[in-house]
Amino acid sequence: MKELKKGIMIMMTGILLCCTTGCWDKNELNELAIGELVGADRDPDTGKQTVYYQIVNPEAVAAQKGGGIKAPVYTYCVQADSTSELGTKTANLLPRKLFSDHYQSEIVTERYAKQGLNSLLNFFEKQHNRRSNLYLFVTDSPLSEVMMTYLPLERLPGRSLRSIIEIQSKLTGRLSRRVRIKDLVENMESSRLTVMPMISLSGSSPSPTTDRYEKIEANQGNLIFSGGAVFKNDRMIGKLPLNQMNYYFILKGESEVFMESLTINNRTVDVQAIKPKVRRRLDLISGEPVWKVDISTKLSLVNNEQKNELTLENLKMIEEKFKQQVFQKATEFYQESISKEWDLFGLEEKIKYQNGKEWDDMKKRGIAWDKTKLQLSIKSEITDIGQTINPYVGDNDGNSSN
Amino acid sequence: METARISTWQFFILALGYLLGTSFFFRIGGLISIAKQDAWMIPLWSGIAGVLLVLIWIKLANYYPGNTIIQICIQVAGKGFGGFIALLYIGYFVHLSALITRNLGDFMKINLMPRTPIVVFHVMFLLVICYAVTKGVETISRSTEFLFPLVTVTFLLIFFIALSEWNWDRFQGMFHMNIWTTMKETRSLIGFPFMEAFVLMMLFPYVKSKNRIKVSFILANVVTALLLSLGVFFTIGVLGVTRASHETYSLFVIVQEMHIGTFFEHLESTIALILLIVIFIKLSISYYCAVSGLCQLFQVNNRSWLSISLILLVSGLSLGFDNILENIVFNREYYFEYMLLFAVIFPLLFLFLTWMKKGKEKRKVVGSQA
Amino acid sequence: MLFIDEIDPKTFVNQIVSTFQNPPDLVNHIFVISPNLHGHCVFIETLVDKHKIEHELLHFLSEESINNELQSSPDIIDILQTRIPLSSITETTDLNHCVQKLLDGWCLLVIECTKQALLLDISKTPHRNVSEPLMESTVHGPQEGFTESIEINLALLRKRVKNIHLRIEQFIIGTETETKVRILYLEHLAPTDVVDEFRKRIRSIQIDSILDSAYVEEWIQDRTISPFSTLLKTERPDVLASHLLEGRVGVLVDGTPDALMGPVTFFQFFSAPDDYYQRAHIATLLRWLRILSFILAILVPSLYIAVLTYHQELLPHSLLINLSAQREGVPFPTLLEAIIMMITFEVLREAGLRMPRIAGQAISIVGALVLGEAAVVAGLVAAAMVIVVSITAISNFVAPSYKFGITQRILQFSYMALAGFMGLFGVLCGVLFTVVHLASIKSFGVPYLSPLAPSKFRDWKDVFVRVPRPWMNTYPQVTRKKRRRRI
Amino acid sequence: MIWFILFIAVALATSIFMMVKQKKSTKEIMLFSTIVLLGFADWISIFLERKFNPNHWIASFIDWISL
Repeated sequence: MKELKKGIMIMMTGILLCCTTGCWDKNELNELAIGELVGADRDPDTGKQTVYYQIVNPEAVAAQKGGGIKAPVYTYCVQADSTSELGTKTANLLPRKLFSDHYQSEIVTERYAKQGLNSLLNFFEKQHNRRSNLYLFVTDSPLSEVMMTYLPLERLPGRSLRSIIEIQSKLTGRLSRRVRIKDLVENMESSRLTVMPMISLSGSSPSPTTDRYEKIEANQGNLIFSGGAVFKNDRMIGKLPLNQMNYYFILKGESEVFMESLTINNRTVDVQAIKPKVRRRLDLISGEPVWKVDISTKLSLVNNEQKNELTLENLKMIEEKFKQQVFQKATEFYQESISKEWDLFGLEEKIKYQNGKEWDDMKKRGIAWDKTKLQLSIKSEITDIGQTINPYVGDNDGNSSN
Repeated sequence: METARISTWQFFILALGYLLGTSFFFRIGGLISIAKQDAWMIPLWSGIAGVLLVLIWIKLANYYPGNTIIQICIQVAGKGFGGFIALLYIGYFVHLSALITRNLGDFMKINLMPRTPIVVFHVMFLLVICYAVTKGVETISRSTEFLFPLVTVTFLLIFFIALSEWNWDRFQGMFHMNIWTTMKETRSLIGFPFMEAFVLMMLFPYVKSKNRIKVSFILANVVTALLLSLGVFFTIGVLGVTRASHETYSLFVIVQEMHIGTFFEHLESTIALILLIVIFIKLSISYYCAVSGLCQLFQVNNRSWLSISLILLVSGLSLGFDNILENIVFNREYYFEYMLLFAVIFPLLFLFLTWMKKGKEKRKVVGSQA
Repeated sequence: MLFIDEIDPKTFVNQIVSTFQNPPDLVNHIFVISPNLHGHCVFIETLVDKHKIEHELLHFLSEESINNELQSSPDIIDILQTRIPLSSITETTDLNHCVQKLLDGWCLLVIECTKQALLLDISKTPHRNVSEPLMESTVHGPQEGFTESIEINLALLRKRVKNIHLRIEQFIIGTETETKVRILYLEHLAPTDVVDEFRKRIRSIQIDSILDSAYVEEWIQDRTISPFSTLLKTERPDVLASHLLEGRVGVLVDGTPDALMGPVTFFQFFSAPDDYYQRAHIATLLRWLRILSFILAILVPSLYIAVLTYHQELLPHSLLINLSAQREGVPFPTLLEAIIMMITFEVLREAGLRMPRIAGQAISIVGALVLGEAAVVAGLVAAAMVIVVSITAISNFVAPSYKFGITQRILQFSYMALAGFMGLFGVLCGVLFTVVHLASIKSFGVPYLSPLAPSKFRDWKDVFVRVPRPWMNTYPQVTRKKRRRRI
Repeated sequence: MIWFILFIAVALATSIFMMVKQKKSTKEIMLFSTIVLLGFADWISIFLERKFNPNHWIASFIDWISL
């Protein structure tokens, strides 16, 4: 009898299998258009949305079977009045099903960002196959040109943008990895501002043909990182210049590396701090809010163009100079952002959630977050001086012109 | 009644899997959206309530050793009224099975396979469950014991990988809630999972050492409360309050966005599988209770035919719910009151009746002696 | 029923000869003791040691001193029984018994004036010499394997287990073949209930013939419909000995080199005899490798199908692009492609088992070319599919027991179907079903998944790790009802 | 829907046939058929787009009690 029962079970499963062989969610790999980079724009006057998809051409990117250079990606452009219409229009254009799980990066235009990305982000978060951990870029170049250029070396533009972030965060400290869509989404309901990377197209013209892979000149028509876009909630409200980005990230405590170029004895000395430790605390000092930031770094000398020998005193000087310079520039940056009323570090929220009588007093007195003072203290010591101790002294006095 | 025996450890794992399994997936987001940064405290007090409830159930069960809740119904309240209450209980088990099945279907449909008709998930899964239930409680507990380490290890893995997203700033604004309104809003957490655990009273007679049920059951409750709290804490730290309260499945989103290097990135299907395993544990228990409750009420010896026939009913009922929002609302607004009937009112009624009977007997004894 | 004491001995002998319908190998040798006293020596010459009959029995009977003694003595049988230089002699009067013994290779001795017949064991059947085990070869350790003779097999076992507690119980089963089946166990170790269960199940066998231990296995195993086997099979005496020494019960069947052992748990299928003949940590690593390859063998094709057709996002980006490029232009859906390739491989494997050895080369060349190169170049299958098939096949061969390999193939194909139907969800349903099934099986009262579920932590010494011998000081819990510690 | 009804009819018939053959008690057969018919009714209600939703019933019941 036991066997009989088992038999029935197997039969039932079999029947069920036969009844339901539709396999609704099944997609063969060669029925998919693998989306790689997506660019969005919206005309402020007409409200028309334009979306560019870069679709991978797998045969050109996969392990080569020879046969010359082919286009690694194809760019499709769709224009529509609403987000949902975009979907139907995409279906009109694409011969394969759009596979959006593997988007590497997303680009929006500056004008779109300034109108607010609300609808885009909401639509994005609702999709089951979205990944909110992809990087969001804002571009100030025309989107069509950005999307219609082939990039050398890392031939998939989406991945190339992604590696810009990885490299910047690892080598220069001008970006951190937390510039993903989800970081923007998280701040959509708070007063804290978000900074997203900006890119622009270098050179005069894009390179929309594979001819470019045969030219040695790589700069022309390449995407470069050009600064930061400051978002309040979902709307872009301003730009951060490239040279302030590293101060922003170090004050935010997200830098993986921090580089500073110092001038000592009229000569350049470059130092770099790997993983600076940053401690931040909000305090109330004599009724005024003070934001205390302690930075402690271990420096390594990357470049030393000084003529004199490297002595302990000299090192002390470098450390001292580093402190001064960082203090000055970071404070400058902070003041500037306060004066623009940019709450880059979420101070407003911090103050709002402080408990205690003194804080309540302070709030009653109507002292707003933008009265917060920055109290920066920097500790640094040079631990790594590089392969050489003393620099080679050449003939000239450092001015290469003669 | 089958002559199965399960060890205390197995009972503990069953209880833990039953209590923690699905609530870990479905509860966290809702709690955070209500209590914001303080959500991690809610499981703690709910856990205390859970422990108190366990004490009531154990007290009741101790009066009737070797009997399940269905049998207690009949013994206490007689064939007519008791049978009716037992039928209500069985109805609840079926309803619960349908709810859990629907949870699974919704999850799969929303996150992984949006085109597949939801009923396919239900029926396929119910077939597996039906097989497990036919094989009996020993098989269920052994499978649970086998699968449990797998689930634990995966959770730990997720936990450690996702910690790279941790940010203490997300806890800003802790201790700002209004305790009473929050308690009222989150009372459903006591309903699911803690009150639901009375279902395990159906398994009491099979546990080998009777006097250790209490300890392991309470321990399971405590561990559930702690881990739920930890889960909420973790979700806040990793995902943030804003996003956690907007997402339907916050744990799923965490896994969706975690990555190991740039190579392994989109691992959400794996977490879905873990969810399937915990749903398996929970559903097999509730389904088993429905089937064996029917068997006990109508004194049928063999579970297999009944469990096959219930597939149709449960899959039909689970299709009856409109969408996940409706379930969430039902859960938030009504579930606590609904569960109150089965988990508190009936057991207390039984306890009361038992005391009455005992008193009467005592008086009789005293009277006859006098 | 005929008895010799009821009729004339000569008629008795004739009766026997006619029972056999006088086959060519039945010899009825008549010898003369004295002119009026004749004896019959009946035997089947293909089953007996002719040398022994000629040089010992007949030579002995024709000795003058014996002849004289026989003529003078009244009790001929008694003299013969004590004087014939052979060790196993019995007397009988029953004709059926004689016929049976003749078929076993015994020799029937009838003296015309007596009322009893003598049966002498001089059987010698052709058999293979003890050689290396074919299916379970090891690098280290003993290299003797069982043969088809139950006596030799027992001898090989006795040689290893020199123990007075070794109990051997014999059953004659099969109405047509009358095959010897013996159960072996160590009385002071094997749990009584398990032994009783074995006895009961073997007694319940109702079968006409037994040609191999598999016949017995299908009768005494716990479940008939299950891909998982609840009895271990081995052709190595050392393996049988080691299992007996852990309190399990062995079954030897005459005419087959495979011994059966039980009760068995799931994790024992991952341990090979080699594990115990090399250093513990190497054995542990190898065991992990076996578990890994089991998982690979059953899951890789189904996961490939599931991921490529339902969950492409699981693939890393560059892998996705590569696979996508490979599948460009492949005409079949992935599921079909996988099934075609797997079935081709199964056909190839089956062909490799059955064909004469000389043809082996041809098959392997064709197989390698067809499966490997040509199919990919012709664009029939993706290159990745070939890799999947090879990984599966190789992992499958890692299983120490051939039977377990077949189990894996059954699982693998059903998972593939489920993966094609529902993706990972289907695979997981399949896995859950398997786990439930495994949890529900018991082998002679021992849960199949023990010591993991129900967990017996002390027994983990020999499951995922193989601890060094000095630490392996207790018997497995499931079989140690009688004794706990090894020494 | 017609296929579903046919399927249920055939399945119910075969199951009852098999249960009778297995010499199950009348009570068990009755119970089995009742549950199958309940499930069947539920499914038919789904096909007729008058879904039976226990949550609705319970919710309105609780509302009615607490008024």
